[in-house]
Amino acid sequence: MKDIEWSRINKDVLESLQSPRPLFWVVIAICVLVVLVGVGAEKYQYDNGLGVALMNRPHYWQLYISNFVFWIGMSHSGTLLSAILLLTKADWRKPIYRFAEAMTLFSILTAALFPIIHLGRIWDLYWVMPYPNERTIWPNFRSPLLWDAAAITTYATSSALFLYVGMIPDMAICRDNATGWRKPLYTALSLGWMGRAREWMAFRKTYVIVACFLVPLAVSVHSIVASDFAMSIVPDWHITSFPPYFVAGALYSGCAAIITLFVMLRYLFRFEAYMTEEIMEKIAKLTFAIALVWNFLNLGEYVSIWYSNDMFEKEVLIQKFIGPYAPVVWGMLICAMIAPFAMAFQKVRRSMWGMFWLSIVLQLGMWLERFQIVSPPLASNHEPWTWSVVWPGTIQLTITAASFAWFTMLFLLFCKVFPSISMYEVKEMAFHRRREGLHDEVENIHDIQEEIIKTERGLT
Amino acid sequence: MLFKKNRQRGPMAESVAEWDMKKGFLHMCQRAGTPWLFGLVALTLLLAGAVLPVTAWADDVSTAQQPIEFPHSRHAGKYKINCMYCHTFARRSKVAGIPPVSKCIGCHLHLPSVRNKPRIKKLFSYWEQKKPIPWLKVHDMPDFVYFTHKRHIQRFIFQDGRPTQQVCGMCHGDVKTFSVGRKVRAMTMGWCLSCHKQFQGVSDIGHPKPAKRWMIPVAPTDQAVMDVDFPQLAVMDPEHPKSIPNSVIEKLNRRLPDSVKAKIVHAPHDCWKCHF
Amino acid sequence: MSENEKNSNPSRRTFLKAMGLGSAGGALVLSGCGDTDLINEVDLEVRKEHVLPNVDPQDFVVPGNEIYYASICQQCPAGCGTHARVREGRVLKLEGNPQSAINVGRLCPMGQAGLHGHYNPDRLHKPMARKNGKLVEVSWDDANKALTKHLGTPNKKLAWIGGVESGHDAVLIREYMDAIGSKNWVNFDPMVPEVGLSAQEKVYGERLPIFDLAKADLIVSFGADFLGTWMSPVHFASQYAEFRKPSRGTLVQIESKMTLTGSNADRWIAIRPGTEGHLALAIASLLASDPHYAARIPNEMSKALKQINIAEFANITDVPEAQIRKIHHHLTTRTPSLVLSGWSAENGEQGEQAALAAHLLNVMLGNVGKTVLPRAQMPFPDLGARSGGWAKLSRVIQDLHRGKIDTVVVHGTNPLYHAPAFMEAKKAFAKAGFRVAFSMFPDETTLACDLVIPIHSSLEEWGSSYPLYPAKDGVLGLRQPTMYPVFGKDSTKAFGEVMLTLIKGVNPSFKHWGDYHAYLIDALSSMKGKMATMPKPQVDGETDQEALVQTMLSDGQVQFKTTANTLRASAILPKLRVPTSPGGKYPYTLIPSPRLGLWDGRHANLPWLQELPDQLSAVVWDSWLEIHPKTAAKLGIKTGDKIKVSSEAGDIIAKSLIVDAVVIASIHPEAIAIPLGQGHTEYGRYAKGIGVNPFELLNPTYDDDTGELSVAATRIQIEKIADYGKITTLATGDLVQESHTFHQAGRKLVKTISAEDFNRTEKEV
Amino acid sequence: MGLRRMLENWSDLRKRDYYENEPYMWGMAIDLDKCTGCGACVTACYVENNLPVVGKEKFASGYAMHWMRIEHYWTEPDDSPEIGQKEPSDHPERGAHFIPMMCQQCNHAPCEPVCPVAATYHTPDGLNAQVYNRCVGSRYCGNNCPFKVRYFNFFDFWKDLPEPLEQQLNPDLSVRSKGIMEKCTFCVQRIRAGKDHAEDEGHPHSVEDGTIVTACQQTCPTQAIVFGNLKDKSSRVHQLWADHQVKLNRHEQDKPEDVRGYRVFEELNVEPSVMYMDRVRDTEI
Repeated sequence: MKDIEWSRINKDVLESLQSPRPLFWVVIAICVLVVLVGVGAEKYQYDNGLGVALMNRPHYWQLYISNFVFWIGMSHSGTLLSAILLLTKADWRKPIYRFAEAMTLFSILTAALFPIIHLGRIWDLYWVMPYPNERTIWPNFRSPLLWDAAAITTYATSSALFLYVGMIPDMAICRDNATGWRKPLYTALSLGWMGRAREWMAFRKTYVIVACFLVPLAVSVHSIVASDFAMSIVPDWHITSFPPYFVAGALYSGCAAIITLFVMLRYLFRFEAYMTEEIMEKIAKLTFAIALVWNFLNLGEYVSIWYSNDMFEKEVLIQKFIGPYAPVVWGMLICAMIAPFAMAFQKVRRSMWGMFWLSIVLQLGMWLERFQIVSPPLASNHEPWTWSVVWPGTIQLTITAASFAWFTMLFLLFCKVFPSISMYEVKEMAFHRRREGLHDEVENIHDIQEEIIKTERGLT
Repeated sequence: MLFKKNRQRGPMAESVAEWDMKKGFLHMCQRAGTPWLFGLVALTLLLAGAVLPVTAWADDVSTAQQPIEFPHSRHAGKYKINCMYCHTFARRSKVAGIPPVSKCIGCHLHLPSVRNKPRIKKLFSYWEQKKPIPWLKVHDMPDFVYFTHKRHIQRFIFQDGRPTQQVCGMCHGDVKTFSVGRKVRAMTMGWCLSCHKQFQGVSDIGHPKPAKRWMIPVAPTDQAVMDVDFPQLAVMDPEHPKSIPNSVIEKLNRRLPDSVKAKIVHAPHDCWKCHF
Repeated sequence: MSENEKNSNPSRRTFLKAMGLGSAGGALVLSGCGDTDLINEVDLEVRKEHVLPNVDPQDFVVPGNEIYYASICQQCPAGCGTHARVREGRVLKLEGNPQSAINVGRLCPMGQAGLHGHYNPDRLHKPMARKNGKLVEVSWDDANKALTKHLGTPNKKLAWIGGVESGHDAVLIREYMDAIGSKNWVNFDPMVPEVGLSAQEKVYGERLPIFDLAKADLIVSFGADFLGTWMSPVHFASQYAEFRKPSRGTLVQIESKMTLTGSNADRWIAIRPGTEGHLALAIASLLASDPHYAARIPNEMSKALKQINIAEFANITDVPEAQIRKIHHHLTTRTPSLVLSGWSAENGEQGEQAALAAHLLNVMLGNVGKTVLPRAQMPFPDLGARSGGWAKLSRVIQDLHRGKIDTVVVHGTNPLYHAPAFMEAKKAFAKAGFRVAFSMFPDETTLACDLVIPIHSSLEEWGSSYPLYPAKDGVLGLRQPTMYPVFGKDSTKAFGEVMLTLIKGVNPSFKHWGDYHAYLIDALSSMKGKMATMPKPQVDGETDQEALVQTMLSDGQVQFKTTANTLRASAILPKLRVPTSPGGKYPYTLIPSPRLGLWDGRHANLPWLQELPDQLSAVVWDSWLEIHPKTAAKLGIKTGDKIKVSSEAGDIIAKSLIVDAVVIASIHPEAIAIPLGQGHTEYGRYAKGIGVNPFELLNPTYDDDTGELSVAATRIQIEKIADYGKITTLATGDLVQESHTFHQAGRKLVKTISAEDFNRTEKEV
Repeated sequence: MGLRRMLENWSDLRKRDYYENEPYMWGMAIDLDKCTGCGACVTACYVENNLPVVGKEKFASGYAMHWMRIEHYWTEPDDSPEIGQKEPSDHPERGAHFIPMMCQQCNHAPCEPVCPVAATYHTPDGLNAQVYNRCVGSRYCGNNCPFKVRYFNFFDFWKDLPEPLEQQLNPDLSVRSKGIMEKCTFCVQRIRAGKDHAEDEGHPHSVEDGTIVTACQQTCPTQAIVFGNLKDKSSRVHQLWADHQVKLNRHEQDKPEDVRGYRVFEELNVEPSVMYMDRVRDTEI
């Protein structure tokens, strides 16, 4: 492999902030348009009531909630790639972790929209927050929805923090090269980073601490989202294995999203040199592994429902496969269960566009998975008199489409304003490659520290 | 690997490292546009504050024009007419009621001295047209609030034998000094609770009936538990109905017999008492 | 009944203060300074609210407190007593009057929905007159002028078409008709079982004997839907509750289309349409072979009965012979029993003969005097309910066709909606010189009139009424204004008021009554001597007269002294032909089925009842066609398919109905049922343009004996014209709908235990 | 409930019978043998509780707001067509199986713990409260209700109410606007009035049996519905529960098969406050 030229890194990445391919603008324009349509749909829904979204009794939850789960799920891969791989010190994460983290942040921001859109009385949203009031009324801490609210805000804050902390050295680089309106922005965000050794040491430590905090948090967040379902008594929601199943599903769809965005960025911002086939292969392998775990949990869920022999749950399971929602379930099984086996072949793993389309298929599968978690159990519930089938209406679909556009728009704008490849880490990677065989630099961190302390003392 | 060597670090080194972190961060802050950041945070908080609705006084009508400027000060103050003479429904109904026009006329027919005042002329014109007077509601509870005058009046005036103006004044202020009726209390839920939470010992059903005192906390028996130590608790000032601070309630509760305490613990707000 | 009285707990009465409203309420305008806000919102409202005090209220009017006024429900002729809950000058709810022997404090859905008629947005609130072919609103002065001009002179050619009319309304109409010298007062109500009444008169010498359901141990009902649509559903339902107590009575329902009563039967027997009489006759034949029962009928008759071949009759009726023998066996072992006949039996081709056959069973079983009881004599028969059916209506329509009538007055009935297409009622109606409607709603007939007088609802006016089927004889129900007229004082007028003015013009002896209220109170006071009890003054200074009025009004009824009667039963051998076998061009029998809710269509404008699902098919806001799964399979019809229905009479004038199918097993395979109630071409926003009216297709088949139209004897042809459409049911689910099986799917929602176990384990609570 | 008090009394709050010392526990008994399925209760509920009429299209789309519905089935629970018969019949020869279904006021209501703002909670007198003005419309409760008796205001139905129909609205309770969940309240406004009335009479802790009647009970032509205080040993509803051997605080009743009482979905341990009594059919005929 032709190695990355150290000297070109800054130039290439900073270049991406200025002149992406023209397609970039086309994509942005489409996104803005779709988002505006979505806002219109939401306005319409707000004015007329949720009935226009074509949910009904007993389908009180539908696409908004499955979208919510989908977006929360997507946010997991960023953390995984950057925090877990940071801790396990996988060097190949370095060119891609920045955009994966950005993806985390923006997907969680997208996800957070859905409970709000879904709410019957949006204007009373703040009641969900535990704020002290004269009435001494608190939200209901037993409700999984409240845990959700807490988990999401925590996760959003910490992943934003993680993203930001990891970006400080790059901000300094940008600051040094920026002109115009970008200059004060980068100056503020770089927090006066001078690249001194002492700063580096503090930075490293902070970064690792935040990463350590973030990994269990990420797992817990999706477990809590799973408990929205698992804590209910709706048959086929009330499943003990939902938390790990959701976490696996989250990582799975997240990885698929990373692949999609990987290819997209590589093309739009001309990152061919950084986002290489080797890295793609590694992500693909990772995705494949997670897909297998998810497959296992999915089948395990079916089996455990089957052997539990509970009348209600079994009925829903059977309905899933032969009932009105069967196309969704089978579609999910084909897209998310069978399709990933394509990644068993190296040829596929190394083909950029092949992986792009495959990742789209996987994501479609995972999106359908969320839908089939939410809807079929509501269709054939305990009470046979209320059995009914409802498909999401135009408003729901419009808002769903708008959420994808919203995410893409935010993400691309981020990549346009902030370096989507971590310059300093890529430099580090290039440095490591050159020093193959040597110990990791962290091994010597203490020596370096001592040295610095001595120097500082000498200075003062 | 990462923390391997840290374990062997000396105390000195540690403190320096800590200092390092702190200083490093502060240093970073200093160099950056810190005020800028703080400004951002402040702005967010401000926006959030603006979103939280302040609705308590939204229905205040004290500035609005009533069809007739009814002088409460004259009727209730100067002539000391009992509140319930006109608001006769208060003891029998949820609503206190505005007196029917016939009631006003009933007296004013016999008061020729004021017959030619503009207000009275207006009154008689309504009467002659057999039209109701379109008063503006001063104390307008939200529609979703169940409030009954009857229970309050029955309890405090007829059972406790308190003076009418004092009891009415608990919520309506010192009406005998008003020219035009106005709202003196916010009438928010928290305000209701400021009295009611002292009764929270037992729920709606085991509504405590402290025998002689108002505002005596949680005594499900007729024994007035607090009388000895806190004789002043029951004193009411119509303008400033006093609510007992939580600390006092706690202290009082500690003196309660266990059987009573057992009831105190299940005493939630029962929203359905007032909202359905 | 004792149980029912127990249930209506007396302590609850302390809550109620049923009282009379002296004169129409002083200035009880929507006000009362209580909750003046009509709509209690859930969000905080930021606006200023007015509070209007009463001007000069009654003493007992307390804003915020409710008052109950006694009244009589006018939704059907059963005449249940009601209490109207009034607060802040508006009626909020109707509840049963516990003092009424008919309903003992309960109401059916129609009674509950009475308020939607009262507050109906489509109510007429201005008189209307036809000008240049169009109905336009006119002032009351003009309307009164027109009224006096056309109705205020003697006129032999005037016809009065009313619904079931009773009480002082009926007295006034009679006086008026006498004064103008017309004999054309007809009543038309398609729901009154005229055929059955005629048969009962023949058998018992009493049009409407008392049927004591509670006392019976076994009820065999040939199509009598006494829980749903038969004369006095609430009364029979409370008797039914009594009947079902341990030891529990058994109900066998024999009909072609399951009614509400059928769905509650211990055994529901689907019978070939129009052969109910044959089944009754077969059972009679089996009874006749036992001398114990044969002794109750003449010898020749029992001989004739014995001739009947049970197997042949089993074939005719499509009920297995074993089943017939089983019913016979139970009728002989369980006494007292009761046999009833109703809608589908009496509306067949040989309606009266079928009813006679059913009542013959009562005679043979010795039920007369046990479960079929005599009525006591009411001292004022003129106050009784005047009813009539198709025979009278078709006579009037023929007279109209022939030009024998020049002025028509319509009050409380809607013949233009009900009359089948072949009668050409609209055309006949158009031939009349002048048409007047006293009406609350813009229904088909009203809008075809030249002068429309908007009348008060029963909750706004004074009045009295006598039930069609009195639970206790000699009880006259009273109505009083419970609130100020909804649309204001000068919008609608009380029917009695208008009539009184009209009569004053033709009969000067009425001149000394100022208004209808005075007339009514005076009339009632003059009957004092015949009242069962005379109330004593309760309050100091109250006169006897005041005490009487106050008691009458707070009771909502007056009990007169009655004289006891006896029934003399006579056995009549019904002459039943073998019905024509199905087949040919029109193979199915159409059963237009009434239902508790929309009734015969008069309640189609009440949204609450439109939204009340049909008890069996669960359809709302629509018409449907019930078809047995076997027939449906033969024709390839599924639930929701669009079906074209045609009949011989319909084909002549190229009229057919298009309606959605509901495949349901609760119907005989040779019968097709279409519910009554929809298919209005007028009648306000809630009724207009929804569903179909099955009456339109009826053939001109009349009962030989009574001349009544045989409503359930029309043969039809059905044809599928389009696939599955959406049909609105209570169970919204497609899953339920596609199969339309209504399975419990393994859940224990409703389980059944045997009556044997029930009688063993239950005791009276 | 105040957070502090909740934390302080955590163990008490977690007790199975949280309100054992309260004098009231409202319950119902419905005799399915007496129920004729006529629907009077449904209409009475519409009248009493300001339920909106939604019209044909919205009814078809599942937006109907009937707090009470009469379900009917043609089969026995085990899908046999009728009692004591296994082979299918051409007709439902034993009539229909009617069951009025409304909020069962579960004592372990699955809807209660999931509400994020505690708009639904258990009142001390054993009702499953729904506080309209607190509801934010997350609809979680509706999903978690096994009876599916919670109804959501998908539209501002009352805005479609033409004049003068709004004059009929009951001023004792609110008219719900869009975005609010609602359900049967056992006519809480009547319970409230009854309690106030008892207080006026001077016996605040005991409402006399039969003073409070729900709208459905009041109108039922066959008196199949009995409502009352289960804690009052002399009340009719208590007697019915006792006679039919249905006890609270269990998810399986230990009683002979032929005793008619049962609670729907009891096995889910939701503790409904409504007891149904089996329908009866004479098997001899």
